[in-house]
Amino acid sequence: MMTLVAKRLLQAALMIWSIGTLSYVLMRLLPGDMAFRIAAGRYGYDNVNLAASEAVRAELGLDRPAWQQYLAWLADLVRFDLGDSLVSGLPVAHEVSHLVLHTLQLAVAAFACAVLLALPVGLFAAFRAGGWFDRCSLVASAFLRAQPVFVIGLALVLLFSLHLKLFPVAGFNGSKYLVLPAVSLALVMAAVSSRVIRHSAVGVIRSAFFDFSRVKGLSFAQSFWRHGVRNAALPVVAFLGIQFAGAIEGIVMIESLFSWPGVGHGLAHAVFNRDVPMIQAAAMALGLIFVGLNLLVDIACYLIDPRERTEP
Amino acid sequence: MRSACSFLLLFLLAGCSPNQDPEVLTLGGPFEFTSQEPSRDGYLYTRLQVAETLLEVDEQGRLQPGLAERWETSEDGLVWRLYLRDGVRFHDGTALDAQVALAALRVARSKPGVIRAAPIEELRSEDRLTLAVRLSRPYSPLGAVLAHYTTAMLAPASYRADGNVGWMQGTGPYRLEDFDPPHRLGVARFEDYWGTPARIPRVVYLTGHRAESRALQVMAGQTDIIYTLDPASVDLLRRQPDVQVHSNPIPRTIQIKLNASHPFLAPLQARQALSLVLDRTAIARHVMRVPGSEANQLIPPGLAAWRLEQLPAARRDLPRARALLAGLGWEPGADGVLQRDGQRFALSMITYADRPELFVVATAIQAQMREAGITLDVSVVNSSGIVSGHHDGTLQLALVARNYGNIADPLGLLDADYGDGGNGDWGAMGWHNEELPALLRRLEAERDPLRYRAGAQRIAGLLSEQLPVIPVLYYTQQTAVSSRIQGFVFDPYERNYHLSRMSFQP
Amino acid sequence: MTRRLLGLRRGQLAGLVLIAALVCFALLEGLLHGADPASQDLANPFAGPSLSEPLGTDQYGRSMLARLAAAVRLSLALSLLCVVTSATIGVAMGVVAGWRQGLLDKCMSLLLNIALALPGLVLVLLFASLAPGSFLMLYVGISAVLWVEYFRVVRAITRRVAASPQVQASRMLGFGALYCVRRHLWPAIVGPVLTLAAFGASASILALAALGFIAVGLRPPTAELGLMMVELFPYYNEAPWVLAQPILAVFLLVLGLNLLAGGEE
Amino acid sequence: MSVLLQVEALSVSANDVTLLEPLSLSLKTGEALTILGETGAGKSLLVQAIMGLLPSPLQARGRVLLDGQDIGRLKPALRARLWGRQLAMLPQEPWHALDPLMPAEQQVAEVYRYVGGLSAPDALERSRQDLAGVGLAGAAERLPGHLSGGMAQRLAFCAATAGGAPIVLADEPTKGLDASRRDQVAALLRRARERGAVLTVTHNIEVARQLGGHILVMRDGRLVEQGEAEELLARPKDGYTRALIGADPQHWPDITPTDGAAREPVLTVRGLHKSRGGRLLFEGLHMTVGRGEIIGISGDSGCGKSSLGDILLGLLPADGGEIRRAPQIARHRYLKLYQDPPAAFAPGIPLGRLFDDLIGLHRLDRRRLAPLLQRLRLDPGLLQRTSVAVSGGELQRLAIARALLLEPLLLFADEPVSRLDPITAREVIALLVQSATEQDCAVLLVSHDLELLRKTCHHVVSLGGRA
Repeated sequence: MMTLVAKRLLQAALMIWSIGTLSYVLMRLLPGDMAFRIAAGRYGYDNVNLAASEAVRAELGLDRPAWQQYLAWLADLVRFDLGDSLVSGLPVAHEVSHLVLHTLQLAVAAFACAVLLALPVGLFAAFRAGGWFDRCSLVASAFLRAQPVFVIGLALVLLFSLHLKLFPVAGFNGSKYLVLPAVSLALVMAAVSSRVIRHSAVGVIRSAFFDFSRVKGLSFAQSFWRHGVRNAALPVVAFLGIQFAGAIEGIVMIESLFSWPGVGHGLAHAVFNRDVPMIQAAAMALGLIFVGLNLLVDIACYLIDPRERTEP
Repeated sequence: MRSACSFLLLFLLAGCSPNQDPEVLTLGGPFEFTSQEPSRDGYLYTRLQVAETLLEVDEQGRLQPGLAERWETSEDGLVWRLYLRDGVRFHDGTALDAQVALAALRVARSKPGVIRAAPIEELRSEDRLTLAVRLSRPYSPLGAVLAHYTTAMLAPASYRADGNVGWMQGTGPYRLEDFDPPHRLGVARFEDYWGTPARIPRVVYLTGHRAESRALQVMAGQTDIIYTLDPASVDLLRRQPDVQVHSNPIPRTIQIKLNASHPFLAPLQARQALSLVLDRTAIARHVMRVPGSEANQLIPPGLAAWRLEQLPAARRDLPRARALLAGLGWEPGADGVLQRDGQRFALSMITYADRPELFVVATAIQAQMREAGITLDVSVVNSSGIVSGHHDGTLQLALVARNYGNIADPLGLLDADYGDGGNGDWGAMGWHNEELPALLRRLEAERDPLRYRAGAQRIAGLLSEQLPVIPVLYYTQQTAVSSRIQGFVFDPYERNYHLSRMSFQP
Repeated sequence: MTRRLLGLRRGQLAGLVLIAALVCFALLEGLLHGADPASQDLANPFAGPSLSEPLGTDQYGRSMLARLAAAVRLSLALSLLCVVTSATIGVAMGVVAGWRQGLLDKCMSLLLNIALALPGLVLVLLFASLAPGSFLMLYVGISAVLWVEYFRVVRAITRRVAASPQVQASRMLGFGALYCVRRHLWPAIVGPVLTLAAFGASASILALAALGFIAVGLRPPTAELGLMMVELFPYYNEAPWVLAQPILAVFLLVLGLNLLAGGEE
Repeated sequence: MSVLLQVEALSVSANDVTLLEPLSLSLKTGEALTILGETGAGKSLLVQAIMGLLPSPLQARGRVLLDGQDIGRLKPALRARLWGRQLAMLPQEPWHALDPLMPAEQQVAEVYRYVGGLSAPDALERSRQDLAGVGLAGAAERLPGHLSGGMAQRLAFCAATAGGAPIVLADEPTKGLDASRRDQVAALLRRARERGAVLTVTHNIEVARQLGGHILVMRDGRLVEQGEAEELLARPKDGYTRALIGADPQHWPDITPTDGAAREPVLTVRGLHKSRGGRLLFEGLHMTVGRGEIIGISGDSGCGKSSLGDILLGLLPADGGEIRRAPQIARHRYLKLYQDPPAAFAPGIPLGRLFDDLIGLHRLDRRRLAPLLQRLRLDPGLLQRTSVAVSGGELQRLAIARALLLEPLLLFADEPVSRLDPITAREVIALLVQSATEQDCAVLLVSHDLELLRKTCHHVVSLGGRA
């Protein structure tokens, strides 16, 4: 158990270091003078002059050699000092922590929605493997998977916001605003995971131990409940780790489409605005969320699978 | 499957509440806000009528009483006296008096903002409600400065110890209720407002980054008013039965900032040729979808003193443009691109993301320039990229939108754009002209309207002859308003949304 | 499922036909039609389909046929480049890491761990922000995401094959490492790698469109499918058929590649 | 004695191809019925048809009467009600048939609980008693993955019979088990016979002998011969039955090659020891292998037979001791035969090309191949095929041919016939021993079957402390 946590912590540290390094490179690659850009972020671009940028240069030590600056940059990272946004001039750590909450809210809603959608669809398809429902769900899944996430989001907006006027188009002002982004994400997640659930469940139902359980005298329901669920859950939960990558990619799109004030949107916006400290912080936040989710998956697998625990 | 269906149904029903709350007016716009600092995001708070300024500006750009009910200037123009309205209360109950106003102005002076450019020598209170501003030299734009959002009046309790705003306590008909940066701001009616109280109890402002989503928001009835529509959405919204689109010209111009010291652009003929290549009519009609917004000079209509009325409309004239360029030695090469001494007429044009239409216009300009044999590489940068490009000299062309009504008097802005030997961050670059800065300096002290006008005309003439910046289009602010809103007014200076005058259709 | 052509299942065959048709469309347009996808005719926006413009025109009066074909060419070219690059790197590293194990394997796995800590699109976004609007950076970014899968899969297969009796037997019979790679390893990895390649191609097409959609991908006036969707979306009411074209193109490309990849996993 | 189960003219076919020809049998209380035959004889189909577990394209015809009721006509749901209660089935591969995530005792207890209707604590109690009864008391809380094959089979037996069914069907219950564990399972089946009746499917003569009762010999879906166990095993009438009985190592003639002159050693081992996973596999091992000598290595599964081979061949480091080979002999003249023949060949590549590769690599004389194949009774046409398209026996002989091409000094044969049917196994072992001896190649023959080693080897080394 502790090794799982330690492994993921190491991964998170590596990820932060690599993003930090990349951002440092990014900062130096941007056209123009770094001191000037930071001054523009702090005082607004109407109020930038040579004096202001020289003050920034002296304060931040931008005249030191590159490697010293790099080390200082990393040292700031360790202290979670991610710098000030080049656009708003505010500390990005504060801004991102605000965004993270919204992203988690959206992610949890989407995930719950996806589970509620994928689980019954996947299981029903598995129980009637090869039947019409199975085939329909396959086609639906293939259809959904062949779309970029935002097309699904747009379609939902057109249908539910513009024609039925049930849900708001975009923005964030209450739970109603959560529905369409969460459902769009959930549809994409469910498109894949319902098939994974189906395959995993079919695999279990066709397994020798499931047959043997029936032969022992247990009913299908008893067998599925006692032997099917746990065994089928393992690959599904393990797959969640992969699914989360897709989900976070989806979050970037969906947040952007629905103007949802989350990290993904913040990242896309920051990339668009060339706001390097913000890019760095948002990417790290997404990376940390991702690593955190993977840790949860690891722990879930660990709890589901007693073999992991008894192995030396 | 059945459970999935019922779940979906549940979800749908949960969302089935009416989209439009009868108590709340929802606004949408592209502006992101990050603070309550007047120096940074003050425009939003004056627009939402949380904060007010000492003076106001009417639609013609004339100064009007604000929190100061009248004002006067001494004979020599060096002392301004402002007489505050009595009985004005801040949202926290504090009364507005000269001391409080003074304190607010001092804080404003300590931060970046237009007030810093004013040659203020001393601020003092003469009695409870009288405020005096002493200048080192006459400065006519001071009135406009005192109407600018950065000098909005806030109660002393608004400021934290470090002088930054903690929670804004203004004097407006709405008080700040929710502050959820950068996307959501809620204000509620202030019952003790000194003027006519607002009718709609609450207003929510939502930031919407995607222009197309903003348009959809108003169509879906989610939002009541959407500011700054993208051109593509305008036609769509015009066809909606329960939405009205208001098109209001605003004193803002889309212009091409250029580096006049660049070898390709240094000769006046080259700049004239570029201007002649532009098909402003087509862009106005098909891209911006506002016919008649072609710009033949920089200062937009509405600022009458600065307009050259005799100037003919700008028309595309490709043959003349080619002839001018040929005169400079540019000849079309094999691929149609002009060449001179082995150099291709290739330039980069940057623009920035804050205004969605800029990029669209840039795309059209790119295609039009290509027809004349000029290739443009268009890229989008952060808006600070324009300024930094100006300073480090890398900028070649930039498509920018310039607000000449920022402080109601364009003088300050022109000074920022052309005051530095003819150059400025957002204005001319690499252009050398000493006459224009001198004229500007003179006008700042000018109090005679006729002479002021003559100077303004001379400046407009200079800009139009020398073309240090090429005007493209005048802005028209497109606002979509839901039909349930009554009493919508638009302020061309975008200082105030006049929400307190609006009401819902019964 | 039993009938096969070229060793492909029915679904894969359908995917192949779809992709082949799109490639033909994209290439033939370049040869036969050949209009400039960036040339505007502002007086002629959203012209309906005609003989000269079978797919109509967009908001700037640009030829949709030319733009669509250019966009499909771009998507296909990018995905092909990304897949070839990432597969080459991923397979080579996977084989080396899986075969030699030890320190080299540890170092590569470290790299893998870093790459795995970031969702792919975030990595691509980071690269895209290095040089906005640059095709090269998108290519590097997407390849940097895709190699991971090849590496993981190939490394796992290589470890399995390297430890298998068949390789042990060949080594004992005196065969060298190269022979083992050729006879034992390559046949084992070529199938999974091709499947990954098809998925990778569809992933890169989606990524390209996604970046276009959030306006950090290629810049206009490049005809790119995601960008076209964003640009045309405001006109969804005015010219739905024009908006439908890039959406359909992405759909067919991705569907074709997913089908070609075959199977569901 | 009442008839518990009556099968009348039961046949199984797939798409009009008959896989099991009509067969009738009856099972009375206290009776054991054993169906003997090799892979593909249709034995498992018979068991599946009785249970109602045939996979979808297969169809059964005929009648299966249980207490006079034709259960073949029951709806699947009703038929499933008989499982565990009337009919119990022992799985072929117990490891796969046990839930990998559930502790052993739970897998038995759930039957008492859900089939027997006991409360959870009572069910667990009964389950523990059962497990203790088969010597699994110490393993009650272990997961199946931590059980040996024999333990897993005993656990499966407890689970299968906990429902109280009088009839137990066992499908190859001793597959992959070594002699001692095989006998334990046979004992369990004899116990089940006392409570009802047992129908066992096996290819192992010894199991059939131990179970006694009635024997049916089947081949290619047909009944070849039947009779009482003692009579039939002692005096088989049909040639196939005779071959089958003769394939049991007990009945093999001694085929150990006659001893020649004094042999020069090809491999000398002194004081070898090795442990794995904290467990000592062997220590102080001394062994000298001379040219052309056949040495048997016996021991139960997991005793380190394969590890020994890998150490001797230099594929695995030893923990200590000394291994000396004949001087100046190429590395590739010490070779290995694998337990699972297909695992030793590159799949998907024609065998002929693999042989060509080998001949090319060592610049061998191509003309030696044909006589070698002939010696091993292999059709040269097999070389056109890939390894998956060749039977296990043929492939193992091809593996022998591949090894012998290199004129090896030592061949380590790791359970070379344990995956093969008995008749084939006998043939392969005989050919291996003969052809190796002809080339003066020493063979280290690993097997769990001591009888087999006694019949083939000059002497036998036992690992794991048992002889």
